[in-house]
Amino acid sequence: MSTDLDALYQDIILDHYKNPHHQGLRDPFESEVHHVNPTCGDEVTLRVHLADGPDGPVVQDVSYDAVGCSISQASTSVLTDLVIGKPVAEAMEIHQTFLELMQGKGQVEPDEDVLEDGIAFAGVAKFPARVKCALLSWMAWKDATAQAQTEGETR
Amino acid sequence: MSTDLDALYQDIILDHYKNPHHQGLRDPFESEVHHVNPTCGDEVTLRVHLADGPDGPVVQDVSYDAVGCSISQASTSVLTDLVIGKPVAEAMEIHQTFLELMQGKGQVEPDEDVLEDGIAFAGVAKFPARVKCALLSWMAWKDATAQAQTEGETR
Amino acid sequence: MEGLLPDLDVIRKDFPILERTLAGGQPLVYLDSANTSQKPQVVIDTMVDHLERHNANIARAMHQLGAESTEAYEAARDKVVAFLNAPSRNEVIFTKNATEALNLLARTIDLGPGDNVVITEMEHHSNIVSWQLACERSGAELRWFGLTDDGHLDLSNADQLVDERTKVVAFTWVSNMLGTINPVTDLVARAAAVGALSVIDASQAAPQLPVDVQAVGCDFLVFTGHKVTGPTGIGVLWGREELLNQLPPFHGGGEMIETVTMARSTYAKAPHRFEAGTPPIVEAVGLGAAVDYLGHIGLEAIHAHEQAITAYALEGLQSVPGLTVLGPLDAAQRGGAVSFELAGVHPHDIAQVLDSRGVAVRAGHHCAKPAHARFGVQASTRMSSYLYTTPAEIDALVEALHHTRRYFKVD
Amino acid sequence: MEGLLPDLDVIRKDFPILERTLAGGQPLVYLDSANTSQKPQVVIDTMVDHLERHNANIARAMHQLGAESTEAYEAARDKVVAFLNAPSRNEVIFTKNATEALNLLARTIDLGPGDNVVITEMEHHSNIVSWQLACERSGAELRWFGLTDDGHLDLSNADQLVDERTKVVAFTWVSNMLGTINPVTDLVARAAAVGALSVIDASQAAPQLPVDVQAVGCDFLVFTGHKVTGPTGIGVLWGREELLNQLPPFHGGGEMIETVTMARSTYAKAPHRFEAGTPPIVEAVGLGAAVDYLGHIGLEAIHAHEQAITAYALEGLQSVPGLTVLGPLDAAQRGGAVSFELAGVHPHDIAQVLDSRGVAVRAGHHCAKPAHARFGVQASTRMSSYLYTTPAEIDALVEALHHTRRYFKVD
Ligand SMILES: Cc1ncc(COP(=O)(O)O)c(C=O)c1O
Ligand SMILES: Cc1ncc(COP(=O)(O)O)c(C=O)c1O
Repeated sequence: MSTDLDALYQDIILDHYKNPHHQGLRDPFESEVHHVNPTCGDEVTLRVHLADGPDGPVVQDVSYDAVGCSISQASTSVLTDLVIGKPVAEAMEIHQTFLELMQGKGQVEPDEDVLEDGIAFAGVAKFPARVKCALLSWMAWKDATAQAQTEGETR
Repeated sequence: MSTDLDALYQDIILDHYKNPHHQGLRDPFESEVHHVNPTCGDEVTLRVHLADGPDGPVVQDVSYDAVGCSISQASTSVLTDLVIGKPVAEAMEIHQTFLELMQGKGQVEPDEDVLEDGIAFAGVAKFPARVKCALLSWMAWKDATAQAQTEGETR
Repeated sequence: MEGLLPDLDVIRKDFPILERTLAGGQPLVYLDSANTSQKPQVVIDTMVDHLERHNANIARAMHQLGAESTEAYEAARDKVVAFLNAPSRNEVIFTKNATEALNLLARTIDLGPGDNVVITEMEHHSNIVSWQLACERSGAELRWFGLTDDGHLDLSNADQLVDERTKVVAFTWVSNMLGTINPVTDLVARAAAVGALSVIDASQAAPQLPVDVQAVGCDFLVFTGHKVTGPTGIGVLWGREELLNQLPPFHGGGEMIETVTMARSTYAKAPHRFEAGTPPIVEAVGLGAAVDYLGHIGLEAIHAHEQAITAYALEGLQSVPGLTVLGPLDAAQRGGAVSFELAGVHPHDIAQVLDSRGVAVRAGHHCAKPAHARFGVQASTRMSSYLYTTPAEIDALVEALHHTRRYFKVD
Repeated sequence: MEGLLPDLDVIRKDFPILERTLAGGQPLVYLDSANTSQKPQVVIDTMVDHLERHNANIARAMHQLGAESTEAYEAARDKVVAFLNAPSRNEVIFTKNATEALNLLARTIDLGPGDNVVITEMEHHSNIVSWQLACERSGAELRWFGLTDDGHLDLSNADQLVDERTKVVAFTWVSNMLGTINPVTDLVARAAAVGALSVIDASQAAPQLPVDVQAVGCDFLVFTGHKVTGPTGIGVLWGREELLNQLPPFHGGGEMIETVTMARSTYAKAPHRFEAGTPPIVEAVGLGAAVDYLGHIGLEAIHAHEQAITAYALEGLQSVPGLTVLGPLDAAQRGGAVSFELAGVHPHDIAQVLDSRGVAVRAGHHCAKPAHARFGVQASTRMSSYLYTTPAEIDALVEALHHTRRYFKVD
């Protein structure tokens, strides 16, 4: 059993959990969302700040305030590492890659070039009950980014 | 099986079914009720006419219009035979005796002195689904009589 | 006989109850499947396996049993999604039965004075009283399609009935009393043309016809588990996802929420929005096994079987003097429930004599009082077949009806 | 250990799932019974026998199978009547679960602007959201008893909360999160004093305490089948007969009617008035076997067992550094569900590590978000015992919690 458990709780995850990156809510931001995992009560408030880049909008900042388990906390931290500074289009592709990994029931080989520390979540995909934890902030980020972009368009 | 069936459909019952006594709705009457068996749709409209007797009210007439199976039709016919002309108090006792027979699951020995043709219903008590059929008009009669009596009192 | 299921003997072996004998050693001739169907061993075994090995509450539980139970429950949803050819798994909601599914809609679709709801005179009480109560609460008007003498919907005044103030058109696909198969796509189109929601009661259709919600194009459709060889305690509401998410919540409780404070709550999206409390878990799992079982045999094949048996039954019944069939006389236009009258014998008495010979039919109004009233009938006798019914059972019924006439000396 | 059920080994043999092993060959240590209880063989066998030999629809069917099925269903009602010591069999209504029973009341009890409904901060979402929705629909005000720091109801402002405009006082007998046993007779008396209806949620009480509705004197009481060793898909609403018959119908459909025409319908009396459609038949039959099973062991004996195990668990849990129990610390004042926090480890992560050792507990808000919020807690871990729980299982839990701390390097 412990092997399985160790597959879930990889050191990378526990490190992010103990020392989350980019934590806290910061200004400026174009959109803020609040997402909840109804089953367990985990919550995240997440802000997105976009900026104009040469090839379209860029993720300038993602800031957050979150309560939840090690998986959801670590996943939020990894998310910010992966998307901050990237063009929105590229960040959305990373999002898609992470989503596919999580929904792959442990059958998908993670791509370290794209997901970096995110590959540590490969083990989570084998625990259906925890997939929601890992995806909470990723879904919040997608939602917030979409809002920030419509915001941008209507301006 | 036929023995059981014959216990249910005794000749007395089939005779009353083919030639029901006291059928039709008549004047005068103090109360009229309409009872339904919700499961099967059998219906009875029943009128009660009471008169004053030396020892309290007497059942002067019971008239009815009914649709239903052989058991419910025959039971209505037998009811009228048994209660018309009797003091209400005595008729209520007959009602009680019939009720006990019906609810006795076939274990109650019917009293011919009290129930006359009604003893033919002893076999019905073994068919739980049919007990409701046999009791439909008896319940209607009790209800109507109670109404006729309060009617009498408030006059 | 053409159309019968090829492996009828093998299929019958799947249903343990068909081996039962009744009082007096009579074998069971079960012709009451429109009331409730019998259950194949695989449905029973699947439920037992769940209870003995995987039982746990779902969604909320983090442990292995919880994961197994959740997976079994959600897999059952996927099986129903496939059974209905639904475009999304979020559109299948597990209810207690068809009645609850219809009442859910009648309680949550917004109605007001001036609006109207159109039903038909051949509905089951569940698709009548639910809307009567909704109209009483809201002040909306209840309207209905009448019936023709041969047991079809009378569509002659359809354009007056379904008008621009119509909010809902709710109708049965197959009548549980007359057997009539209704022109559902036509009715759906009429509803859509005026912007009304279409609600199909597929309680009698789902057991015996291929049901494809995308092909039919309706907005909502319900059916009930116990008539498709599944257990009691489970039914299905299917609805278009965007419509479901526009409806207000039905019951408040566990699993239908997003967040709860004492002052106010927010709600999950469909399907969870409408599955408050601990759902019928083992029942959903049983239903999943049931629709798999039907799918394995094939709904087209079951339909052909039902039509062959119904044609044979219509023929046999009409050989009984004084017997009148209610509803269409052409098996191709109807489902496998045949209600009839027998001159001189009340349906209760017919059913009783039949029962003494092991033949189980239904007698009464079959929860369709208005349809009976339309034909001036207080009660009727109904035989209904299913995928396990044999021509020999129809013969037994017909013979028992002849016997009934003799028993009551009708000639 | 004093109070344990004498034949615990024999009782455990009644529950087939307790012999299961989980991933890695770990034996199951099931400590999630407040979520759902496991099922004894006799309940499963009774259901199988019904499905394999007696399955038919009830009430409406005239044939032998129909009579057998009806008898089994109504006998189950009688068993529940005895279980609750109800004065009349007309007072027991079968629902889908406790949630439906509470929503039935919230939908049918007449409320209006100016009226108020009083609940408590420790309710399960089913007894909160149902009344929130009722108040939103009707314009009535929702009020609630707060909680003291040690997890009891704060009754200090009871006279202001429950006033002459109070229509309903609804509260749980035993909290599913804090374990608190509430002073139900006192609360019932407060409701009665102002002419309000009392509604008791006995979902957590019925499994482990003798429930006597006449002794408690309440107006309505609900519980759910799957927590009293019965199946899912079945719950119970008990109410005083005269009150039930004053309530308007809930769902419209088969079996709840007296007569139906297209224009209007009249309704049956309780219990049928509230049992529209084909009820959960085999589920009721299973529940009947379950309450018989509990009655056979004896609710007093089960209660003593739960208290002994809970006392032992409270002691063991408090030996774990950094562990804080939520709710009363005295086992005599509480039921067998113990929620706790462990400093430095999130409940999900605790449950996950426990699960890897076969120990099944619940992690989250247990459908009691407001009670968690009251104690400033996002989520907690809950262990809950039942009549089959052994002290050795509590030892396994405590040892697994020590292991969890080591695994997450909390020191
Ligand atoms: C106190 C309490 N009330 C109500 C419920 C709801 O029961 P169900 O989900 O079976 O409707 C539960 C269990 O989840 C409970 O613990
Ligand atoms: C056409 C039709 N609609 C609805 C129902 C109601 O189904 P249930 O009683 O399972 O809710 C039935 C069966 O009784 C039916 O035949």
